[in-house]
Amino acid sequence: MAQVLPDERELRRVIGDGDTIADGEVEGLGEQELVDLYRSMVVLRTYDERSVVYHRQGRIGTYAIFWNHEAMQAGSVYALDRDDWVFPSYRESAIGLLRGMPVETVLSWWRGHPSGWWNPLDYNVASICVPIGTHVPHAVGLAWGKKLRGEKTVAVAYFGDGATSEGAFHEGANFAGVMKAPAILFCNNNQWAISTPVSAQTAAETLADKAVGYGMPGVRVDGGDVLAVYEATREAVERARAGDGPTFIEALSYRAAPHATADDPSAYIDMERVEEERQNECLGRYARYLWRIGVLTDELEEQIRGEALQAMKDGIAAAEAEPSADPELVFRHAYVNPPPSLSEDLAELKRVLGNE
Amino acid sequence: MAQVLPDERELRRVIGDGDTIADGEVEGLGEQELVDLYRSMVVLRTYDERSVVYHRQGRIGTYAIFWNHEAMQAGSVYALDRDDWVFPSYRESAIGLLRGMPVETVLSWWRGHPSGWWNPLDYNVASICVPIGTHVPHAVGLAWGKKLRGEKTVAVAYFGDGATSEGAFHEGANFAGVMKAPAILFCNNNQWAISTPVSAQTAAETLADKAVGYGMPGVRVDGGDVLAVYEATREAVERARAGDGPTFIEALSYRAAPHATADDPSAYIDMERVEEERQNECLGRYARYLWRIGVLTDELEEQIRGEALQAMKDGIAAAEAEPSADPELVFRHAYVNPPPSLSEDLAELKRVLGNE
Amino acid sequence: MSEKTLVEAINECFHVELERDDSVMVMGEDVGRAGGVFRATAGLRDRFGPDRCVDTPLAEAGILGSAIGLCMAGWRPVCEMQYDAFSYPCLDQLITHVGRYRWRTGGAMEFPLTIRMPYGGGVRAPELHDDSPETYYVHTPGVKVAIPSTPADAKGLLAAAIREPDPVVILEPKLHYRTMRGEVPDGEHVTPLGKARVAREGSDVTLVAYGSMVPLSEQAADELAGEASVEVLDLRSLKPLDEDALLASAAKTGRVVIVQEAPRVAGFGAEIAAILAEKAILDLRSPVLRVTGYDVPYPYWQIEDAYMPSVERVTDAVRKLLRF
Amino acid sequence: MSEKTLVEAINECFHVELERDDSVMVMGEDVGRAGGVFRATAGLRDRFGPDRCVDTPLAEAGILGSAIGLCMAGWRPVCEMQYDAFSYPCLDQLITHVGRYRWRTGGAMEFPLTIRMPYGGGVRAPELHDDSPETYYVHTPGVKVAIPSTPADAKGLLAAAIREPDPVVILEPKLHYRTMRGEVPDGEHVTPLGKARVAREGSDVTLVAYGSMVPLSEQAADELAGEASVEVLDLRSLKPLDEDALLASAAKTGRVVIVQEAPRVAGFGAEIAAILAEKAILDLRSPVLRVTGYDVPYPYWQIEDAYMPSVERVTDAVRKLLRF
Ligand SMILES: Cc1ncc(C[n+]2csc(CCOP(=O)(O)OP(=O)(O)O)c2C)c(N)n1
Ligand SMILES: Cc1ncc(C[n+]2csc(CCOP(=O)(O)OP(=O)(O)O)c2C)c(N)n1
Ligand SMILES: [Mg+2]
Ligand SMILES: [Mg+2]
Repeated sequence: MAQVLPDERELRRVIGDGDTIADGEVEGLGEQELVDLYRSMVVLRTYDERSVVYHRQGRIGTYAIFWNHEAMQAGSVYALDRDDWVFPSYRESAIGLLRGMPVETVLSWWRGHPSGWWNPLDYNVASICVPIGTHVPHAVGLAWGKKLRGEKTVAVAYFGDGATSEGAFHEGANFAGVMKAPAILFCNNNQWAISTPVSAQTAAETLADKAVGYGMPGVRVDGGDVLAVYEATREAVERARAGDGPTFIEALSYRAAPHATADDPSAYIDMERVEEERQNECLGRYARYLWRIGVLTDELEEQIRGEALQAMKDGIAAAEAEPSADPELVFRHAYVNPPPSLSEDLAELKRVLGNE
Repeated sequence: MAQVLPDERELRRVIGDGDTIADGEVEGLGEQELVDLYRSMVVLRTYDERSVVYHRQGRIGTYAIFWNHEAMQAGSVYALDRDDWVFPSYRESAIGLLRGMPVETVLSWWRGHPSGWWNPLDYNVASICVPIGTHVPHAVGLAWGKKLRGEKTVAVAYFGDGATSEGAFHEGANFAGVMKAPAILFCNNNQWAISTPVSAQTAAETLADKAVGYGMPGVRVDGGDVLAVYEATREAVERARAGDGPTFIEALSYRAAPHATADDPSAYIDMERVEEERQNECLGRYARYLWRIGVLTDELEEQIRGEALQAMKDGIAAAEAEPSADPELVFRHAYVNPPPSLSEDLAELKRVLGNE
Repeated sequence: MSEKTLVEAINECFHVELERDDSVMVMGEDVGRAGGVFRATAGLRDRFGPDRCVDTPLAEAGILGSAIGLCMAGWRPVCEMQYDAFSYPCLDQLITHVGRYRWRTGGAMEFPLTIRMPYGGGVRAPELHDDSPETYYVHTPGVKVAIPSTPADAKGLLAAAIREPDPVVILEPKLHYRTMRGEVPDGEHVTPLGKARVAREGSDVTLVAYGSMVPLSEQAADELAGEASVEVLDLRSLKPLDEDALLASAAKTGRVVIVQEAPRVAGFGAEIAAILAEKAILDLRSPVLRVTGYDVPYPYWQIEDAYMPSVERVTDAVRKLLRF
Repeated sequence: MSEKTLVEAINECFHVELERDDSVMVMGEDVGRAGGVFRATAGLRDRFGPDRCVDTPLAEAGILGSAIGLCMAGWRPVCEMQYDAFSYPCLDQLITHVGRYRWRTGGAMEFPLTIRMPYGGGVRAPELHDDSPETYYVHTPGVKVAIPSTPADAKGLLAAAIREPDPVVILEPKLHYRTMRGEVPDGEHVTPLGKARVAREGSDVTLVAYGSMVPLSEQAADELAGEASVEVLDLRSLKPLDEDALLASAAKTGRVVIVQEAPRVAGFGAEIAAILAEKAILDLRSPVLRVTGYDVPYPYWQIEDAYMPSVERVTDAVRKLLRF
């Protein structure tokens, strides 16, 4: 009888603790690649921290913080080819930055400005998915459709621990298994769905256990270890490209910040635990690793951080310089061929607003 | 690390084949109980076979045949207390007969007559669920709700292999795990969802594997072996009543008849395989077992079959003797307090029909 | 031209469109091996292979959700929902994604998907095989809706939907799948969305209908022959709606009865009445009446006739208007 | 009486009703530990325990589906959907079961469940936090719908829903959760379903509205002071609907503008217009107009004001009627 357990129930780790746990390494990642990965994480971290500030300053709207999720996002995207597709949730709102999307695009999204809507084909990054879990079947359909066309594209859907409770997740995962879709179901298990702990979300021992029911491998990885995330994703990509179908990756992490700017977690989370997690956050862990293996220097660190910060400054300036959106856009883009009533409505609105 | 595999991936069996596989027995089942079980199966088999005839005679409408599913239904219900709840799908339409529901009620349901609608509280048998998988959360909710009230009631939801693909199944199963609901998810895996084989339904190796993802035991049982079904269900009931939560039971069987009277399976099923399965159908298997252990006699067999047949004759006569339904019933029962517009509609219809 | 049943016309449309455009694919429960429970997709799997006529798992949200991804990969999926009431699990994907994804990309991507399903009652079926869910679809932004009433339109509207760059929902009157026969153009045949059809000309009263309510309305018109000259307007497409045809007919007759199988409250017929109340108030010589299903679950079939709009109820409504 | 915000009134209602009837329970995402993302359920978990104020898994169909089972076990569950657009996954359970189960038992069982959710736009939120989905609910047989526009009604209608033996959906105008304050009766307070409220008396034109469109309509009425005497009718309950109040107001003014935030096509406002076109045609001195959202996804928030019915659009419609 074949093994149906998730591939690994223990968490994969590469990065040590500088003390009792030894550092590992990932084959194929040279110094250049290690620095690239670091840069990706800094870009994301900088985006996130600045966004919280911009929100406080009233320059962007409600914002879903992804502090301490950078390793999961950067590590996994780094394992993809440029042709591979990324399906983000709101928690991965800035993941497009890793594909060359301008900072102002993402900021504009959070500013409720139409220039925040991008063409997914430009980056192979799907639109941000707000309703939980509902994009899992999209990613699976894309992967399946590409496979039907004989292309080698892989699609990754990102979602949280809470998302695994939704029917849409289930239906998408099951389709992926049946269609042997080259898809990766990447679960950011940050252990909270707003105020609901993962223990109230499912009775499964691990989220990776769910993979068994879809006939796909389930992998568990330390979501704070960017190298482990990279490696696990790369293996999943290889499997997918070899025609061996989908993989479920559970990246275990901890939400060490509020759910979003509007949220006050002190009502439901033990803030001491949060503080502990903050001490062990993923960027610092990776930086210390790079220091230990002699890849990072003060100079390099400063340069990378400086560039990221500058990009944010330019980005917010560009976003704020966007001309205010044309209200007529309300009527655009819903249809290729709009029903006549919609044109009438537009004409009527223009008349009322005296713009006609 | 705890074992997360379904309890058993091999099929449980009790009944032998009279040849190389030895007969087993189930503790606690004496001769009387064994005959009771046999009677239950005969009642169901007779109901089913007569219904197909009645359908051909135009006396009932489209009918979902459950030939060769009797062991799963009778075996599992026999493991329940009268207070426990049963949530049937259309495939278990006659399961209420095992709880004293009159034959004519079930026949009336298939005749599209309002006297086929019953009060679930009379039998602790929920209404027949037509939309696939959607009753799983109902059963779970009932079990959870009874538990909250301090009652010891168990609820069983019956559904097919196809149902495991639906989001509603998933959400219900996950709730069951989280709430530790005293529920049993009983999957009749007859290996077909109309024309779709289970291999096109899921990539999971077994359906019981799905239990892992909900943190509940998954059990596999030979669905053609009424004693194995009884035993597995009884264990699940004991677990539930002990406060240990839900169980997923996969009963493996084969749909050895068309999906429903309107269906022609020869278009998609290998009819030789069906013939093989028909040779090994569940009632015959149990009867041969009872003969081997000396419980069944020609006389008893004839008596039980005769009674079941008579009940059907009386049932169809009673169903056909029902006065034709009052069209006013269209307006009844949707609301406790109907909106005024509905009373207007009724008055209007009566006026048009000249009944006022 | 050849005579076909409504469901044969649909099947022929599939054969033509899958042959014509190899990005068209069909997916749903039992559409492949079995050729659909009504045989609407018969022969497609054998002819075009199991990748272009796909038996999916039993999961309507999964079907529609993955169809969105298929569109992104360049396919034009046609999703079958096995019955009207079994389409409800896909509503979430429809409302939150199908109708919004193009908009969300700033108009950069197209989602040329079609959802089709048998709809409506009168077929002596168990519960939940009889719904008329068009209102849920029409009310959803970004989604178009068409409902044929003849075999020719069943073929033509489906072809239009498949070729349309916007998502389209097609409801097919299952009551007439096999009982209605009609002349159907051979080969490629497209009935444009947004054009109503005057099924019968008349000058005293207009019956506005779609789908299976069209032949019923024609029967009512027959019944009223001698009493009143009844026009029957077959909307064919609910969105885009042919308002011109609606208003022209109302202007001509001044009396309108809307016939709709779905429950009345907030059903699509209300939209028709509302358009008339806004744009035809001076043309109307009498109230606008609706003959509809009721605000109750579709009933057990022994009494379903009491629920369904009937010739009697329609003629009664027309006579009311004539007497007004 | 004490002054409360709209969401405080809801919270108070919960405290009163859970105290009053120990079969009432609250369930949903984040309703317990966090007290709801808008704090509508604050304090309930501490006071009544985690079994009567339940943080559920993130699964709307699971919430509503298990609530059906809870009803069968004797509970009166109040299900929160966290936002309007996140209620769509529960539509299947709503349409196929919540609205039909009692009927299916021949009237033997009751399903006294309440579904409540914040609805509507204007709050500068990301996509899908702004929908007005009432039409999907009102069109569904077996389900009642109420939408409060004041803190007092928010408390009273929720209490009515909780006590009602039929399933009720309550949409709460989230725009006014914290910005609208009003006098709210202390202790038990029930606003009966099916009774509209004349929010403002007038004689020239009637504005028919509900939820957040009521204060907007009142503003429009202010704006028109001197020009026209405007009546504002707050429907409060969409099903059962207070037709008498609607027809009485239409008879008095002869001019009606319906104000609805949801997309116009086949929205609930059409039902109001259709009722008028049927039953008030001789009273109407002018067309019935609808000022509504559009047939497009609710827009990104920087331009949401162009989508939302505005005082300008309402006054423009009123002036059109006055000129007619
Ligand atoms: C279908 C749906 N229901 C509810 C919500 C409201 N909501 C937004 S985030 C969230 C929690 C999500 O938790 P999880 O899946 O763990 O992702 P995380 O936010 O932790 O990354 C909820 C309930 C939603 N967006 N979509
Ligand atoms: C939600 C839903 N989708 C589709 C259908 C149509 N349908 C009826 S039976 C069936 C197959 C069910 O297969 P399975 O779950 O294996 O149960 P079985 O009939 O084999 O007992 C389908 C697709 C339905 N009843 N409900
Ligand atoms: Mg989470
Ligand atoms: Mg089956």
